[in-house]
Amino acid sequence: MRMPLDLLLPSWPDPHLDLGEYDPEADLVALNMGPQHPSTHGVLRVKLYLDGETVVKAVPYVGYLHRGVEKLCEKLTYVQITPIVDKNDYVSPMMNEWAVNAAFEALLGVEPPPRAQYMRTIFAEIQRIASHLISIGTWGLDMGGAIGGGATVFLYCLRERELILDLFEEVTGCRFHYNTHTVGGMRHDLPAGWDKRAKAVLDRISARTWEYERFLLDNPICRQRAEGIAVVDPTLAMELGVSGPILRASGVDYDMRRDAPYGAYGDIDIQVPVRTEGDALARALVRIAEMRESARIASTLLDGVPEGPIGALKPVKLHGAVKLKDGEEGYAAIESPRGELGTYVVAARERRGAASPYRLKIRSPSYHAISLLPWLCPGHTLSDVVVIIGSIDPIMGEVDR
Amino acid sequence: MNEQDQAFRHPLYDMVEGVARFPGVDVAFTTADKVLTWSQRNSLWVFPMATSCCGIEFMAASSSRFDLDRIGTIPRATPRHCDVMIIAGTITVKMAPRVKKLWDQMPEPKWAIAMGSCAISGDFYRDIYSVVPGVDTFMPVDVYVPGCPPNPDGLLEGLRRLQDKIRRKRAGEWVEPDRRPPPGMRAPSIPRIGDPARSPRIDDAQLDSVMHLDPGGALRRSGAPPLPPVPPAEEEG
Amino acid sequence: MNGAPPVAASGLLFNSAPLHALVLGLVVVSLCMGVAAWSIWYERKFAARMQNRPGPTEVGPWGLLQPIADGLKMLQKEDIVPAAVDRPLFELAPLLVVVASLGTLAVIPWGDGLVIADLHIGVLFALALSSLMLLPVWMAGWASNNKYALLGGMRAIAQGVSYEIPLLLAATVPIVLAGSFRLGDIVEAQAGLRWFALWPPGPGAVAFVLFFMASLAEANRIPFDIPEAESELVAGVTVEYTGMKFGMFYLAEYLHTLIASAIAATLFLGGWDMGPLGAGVHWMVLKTLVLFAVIFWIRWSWLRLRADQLMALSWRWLVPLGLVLVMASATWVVLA
Amino acid sequence: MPPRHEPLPADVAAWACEFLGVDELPPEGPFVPRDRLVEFATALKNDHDFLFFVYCAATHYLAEGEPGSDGALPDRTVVAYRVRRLPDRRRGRPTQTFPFRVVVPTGESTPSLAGVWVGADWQEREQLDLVGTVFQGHPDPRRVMMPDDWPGHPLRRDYAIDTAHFPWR
Repeated sequence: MRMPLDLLLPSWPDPHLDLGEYDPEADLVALNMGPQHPSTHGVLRVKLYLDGETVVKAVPYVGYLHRGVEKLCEKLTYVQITPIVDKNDYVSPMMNEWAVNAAFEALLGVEPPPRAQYMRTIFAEIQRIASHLISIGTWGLDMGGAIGGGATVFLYCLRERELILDLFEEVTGCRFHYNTHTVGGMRHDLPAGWDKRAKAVLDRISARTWEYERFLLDNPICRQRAEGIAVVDPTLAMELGVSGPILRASGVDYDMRRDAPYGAYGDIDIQVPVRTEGDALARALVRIAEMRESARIASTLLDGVPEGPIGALKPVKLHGAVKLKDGEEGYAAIESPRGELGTYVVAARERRGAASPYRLKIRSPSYHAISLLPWLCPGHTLSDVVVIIGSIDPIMGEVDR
Repeated sequence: MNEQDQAFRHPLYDMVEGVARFPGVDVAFTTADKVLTWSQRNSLWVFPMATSCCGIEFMAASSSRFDLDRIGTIPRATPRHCDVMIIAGTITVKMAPRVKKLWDQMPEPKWAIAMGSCAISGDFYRDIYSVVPGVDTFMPVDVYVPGCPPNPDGLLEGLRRLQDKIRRKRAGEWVEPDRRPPPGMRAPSIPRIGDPARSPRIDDAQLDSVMHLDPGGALRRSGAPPLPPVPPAEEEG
Repeated sequence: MNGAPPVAASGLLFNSAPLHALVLGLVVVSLCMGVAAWSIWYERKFAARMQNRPGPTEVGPWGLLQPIADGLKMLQKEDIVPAAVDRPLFELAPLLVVVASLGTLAVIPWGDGLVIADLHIGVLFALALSSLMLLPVWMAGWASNNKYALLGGMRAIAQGVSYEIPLLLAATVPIVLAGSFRLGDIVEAQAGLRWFALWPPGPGAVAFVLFFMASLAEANRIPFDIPEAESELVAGVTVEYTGMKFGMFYLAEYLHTLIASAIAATLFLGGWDMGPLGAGVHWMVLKTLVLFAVIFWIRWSWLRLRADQLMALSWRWLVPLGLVLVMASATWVVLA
Repeated sequence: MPPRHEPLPADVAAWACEFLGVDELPPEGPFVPRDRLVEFATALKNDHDFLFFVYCAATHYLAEGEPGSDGALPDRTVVAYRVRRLPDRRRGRPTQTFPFRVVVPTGESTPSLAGVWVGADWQEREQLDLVGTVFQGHPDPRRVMMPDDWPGHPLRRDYAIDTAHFPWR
C-alpha cells in the first residue's frame, strides 16, 4: 500500500527535485510534451515525470526557436533592428518595436513628438487587446480541445482579433509585423477617419469582453478546471522576475504604465485590475479586465491625439546615421501584454560611433514566466499542465529569441 | 529496380493491376482513378508544424473569416492522420531533426508546404548559426507560399496550388517543380555591416570531416546537382 | 431461456426468421454506416454554423461529398505499423471497435417488429456490447506502445468502469417501469406519449438525463472525451493509427454516438411510437437524429472535464443518484 | 529631453558607496568585486527590499591586441544585473531599479546569484549558454538555447554569426 500522493510530494515544489529521493516504489513515467504538441503554444518542450497522472517533476526545455536575434542585432544598424524584433513576440509585434526603440531613444537623448507618443500608446493598447484575445482563445483551446467547445471559444476570439488586424493593416499595410515604429517616432501617420473606425471596433470588443467573462465565470467546467490551479506565490513570482497579468493575478499591484509612466500614459488615469487568488482563472480574468481597460484607454486617447510631426529625426537621418556614444549602456522597458518587456543595449565600442549596438539583450517576460513552470506543475495532473501553460501564456519566439 | 527505388505501393494497386488486364476494364479504372485523386485532393488534412509567427497566421487561416474547412482541410495533432505538413515558421538546428522525424512519421501519400520566408529560405535569419536556411535542405517541399508571414489568402492559394498539382501529377501531366522564389529574394533582405571575424559560409574542412555522411556530395551546397531541365511548354489547342 | 423463441413471431418481413434478420441487418447496418459517415459532414457544418463560418462548401453541393472524399482518401493512405507495436492487437483493435458498435444495432427496434434480433434481454445485450467498446480501445492504447496512447487507454478503462454503473442504473428505471428487458416491450409500455422521460414525473426525467450523460461518457464525447483529449494526449489511443484503421476508430466513434442516441430514444422517448401522430420508423429516426444533434451541440459548446473530476462526478453523484432512481421507480411501480 | 538613465535611488546609492568604498556611482551601475557580490546582493534584497529580479546580461569584450578590441583590459565578460523594488504607496516611494555589474575575466568564474534571487537561475543559465560566463555554484548549469553538444558560445565577439553546423546548415 503506497502513501497518498499528496503526502509524498513536498508541500513546496522543488524544481531541482532529485527523482532518486522520490518514493522508490513509484513507477515514474517520463513524458515528453513537445516540442511539437498541440497545446505547448509553439515549440516549448516540457519533460514531465508522471506518477500515475500526477506530475512529480516538470523540466521545461526551450531553445527550439532560438533564432539568434541578439547576435543579428549586433550586425544591424539601430534603424534596421525594428523589423527584426517584430518577430520576437509575434502575438504583439507593436510592443517589441516600442521596447527597442524606447531604449535607443533614451540612450540617444531623443524624445518622440507628442503625436508619435499618442500613436504608440494607442497602438500598444489595441495590440494588447489582440494579444489577450489570442491568449484567452488558446487557453480555451487547451481546455476544450481543437475538436470541441474550445475551438468555438478560440474562433470567437479570433473573430474580434481580425477587426484589430484590419485597423493596423489600414495604417501600416501589414496584418502583423508592422515595422511602424522607428527611432524617434513613427513611420506611418494615421489615415483620415481612422479614429472613428477604431473607436467603433473598440466599443464592440469592449462589449464582447463580457461574453468571455461570462464564459469563464458561468461555466462550471471552466471553473472546475481553472479554479485553484497553479497558484502563484507573489514573492516567488517577483524573485523570478515574472510580471504582467501573472503577477497582478497574485495580488501584486504593479503596472509599469501607471507606476513608471512612459509614452502618453502620464496623461491618463489607469485602473489596474488586480486579483488576489493567483490561480489560472484569476490570470484569465485579469486579462479580460485589462482588455476592457485597454479599450477605454485607447478610446480616451483617440479623442486627444495632438497634431504635429510624427518623427523627431529627419528621415534622412534615420538610415544608418543614428549613432550612440561609445561604451554607453542603458535599459528601457515597457509593459507588454505578458509583462515587462525591456531592452538592454551596450553601444558600439569597436569602431567609434558605429551605427550598430555592441550588445543587445531583450528582457522578455515569457522567458521568466517559463521558469515558473517547474514550480507550478508538480502536484497537478497531466490535464492541468496544459491549463497551466495556457494560463501563463508563453510566446516561444520571445522566450528563445 | 532495386529496393531503394521502390516507392510505397499500396496493395490495392496490385489487385487493380491484375483485374485491369481484361479488356474494357481500363476505362472504368481511369474513371476510378479520377475519383480517387479527387478524394485525395479534397481531403487534405494538415499537420501544422507551427513554430512561430506563421503559425499565428495559420490559425487565422482556419478561423471564421478564412476557414480552411471550406476545402475540406482540417488540422490534426498527430502526423499519422495527416496528408500535408505545413511548415509555418523558422526551423532551427535544434528543431530540424524533430521536423524530419515528424515528416517521416507521416503516411504516404504526403505533401509539404513551406509557409513563409523563414521556412522557404531562412529569410533574414538565413545566415545565423542556429537557423536552417530553408526546410528544403533536408526534406522535400511541394509548394512554397512566400510572405512574412503570408496572408491567410496566400495559404489558401497555396493549398489550391497543391490540389492542382496532385490532380495533374496523377493525370500524368508534367508538373514543373515548385521553385523557391527567385534569387533576388533569397539573399538576406537586409545588408550586413562588415564583420571582421566573418568566416566563409560553409567551412570546407568541416564538410570534409563528415564526408562519410555525404558520399555523393549532394549536401554540399556548391556541388549540388542541377535541377532537371524543364521541357518546352506544350502549345494549347 | 428454455425454449423461449429468440425472435418474436409477429412482424417479420419474411416468413423465415434468419432471412428477416439477414436482410434487415444488411439494410440497418449499411444505413447506419451511411448515417454515421454523413454525420461527420453534419457535425462539421453544425460546428461551422456555431462558429460563424461556412464549413465545407467546395466538395460537392454544400460540401455534401466531404465524408466520401475523406473515406476514399483514407483507403489510399499508407498503412504504417510501427516496429515497436504489439502487432496482433494493433491490427485487431480497429476491427473490434467497429464490430462492437455494429453488434448493438441487432437489438434496436426501428419500428414495430423492425428489429434484427428481438432478444428478450435486449437492453442487457445492447449495454453489454456498448461497454465492450472499451476492450478494443484499451487494446489500441496498449498495443501502440506510445505513452500518449497508453494514457488514453488507461483513461478509457477508468472512465468506462465508472460510467457503466450509472448507465446501467439509469437503464434499470425503464426496465422496472415496463417490467421487461425487451426493447419492444419497453416501447409498447410508453404507448400514447407516456414517455418514460416525461411520465413518472420524477425518476423518469432524471434517469433520462443520467442515461444521456453516461452515454456521452461511454461514447467519449465532450465533456467526457478524456481518452482522446487532443490538447493533452495529442490523439489519445489513435495516435499511432494511419489511414483506414484510424478511419475505423473515427467511424466507430460516430456509430457509437448514433447508437447511444437510438437506445436513449427507445428507452425514454417512446421509440417508434408517437401517440396520436401515429407510429413508424420515421419517428424513431427523427428522435435519434434530434438526440444526435444535441450531442453535437454539447460537444461544440462545452469544455472538457479533468480525469479525476470525471471519476468524482460519477462515483460521488451519479451512482448514488442512480440507486435512488431505481428505488423511486420501484416504489412507483408498487404504488401505481 | 528625457533622462538617459533612470536615476539611482538615493538611499541605496549612499549605502552602496559606503559598501564599495567609492564616492560616486556611475549611472549604469557600480562595479562590484566578485568576492563580495553575494554579500552585496543579499543586502540589496533583504535590507533594501529589492525583491524583483529584472535581468542579468553578460557582454563579452575581446582582449588587447586582438582585432576589434578596445585595448585596455584582458579578454573578459561584464555581467550586468538589474533589480527592482516595487512601489511602496504607504511611504510614497515610486518604483526604483538598481543596476550593478561585475567583471569576469575569461577562464575565471563569478558566484551565482541563484541562491539570492531564484530568478537568477534561468537568467544565468542563458548567459552561460550564449556568452560562456561561468557561474560558480549554479544549481543547474545546463545549456538553455543551444543543443547540448553545440561547440562554442554564440554571443561571444569571436563567434562568427554564420558559423555552420553540419548537417543542418
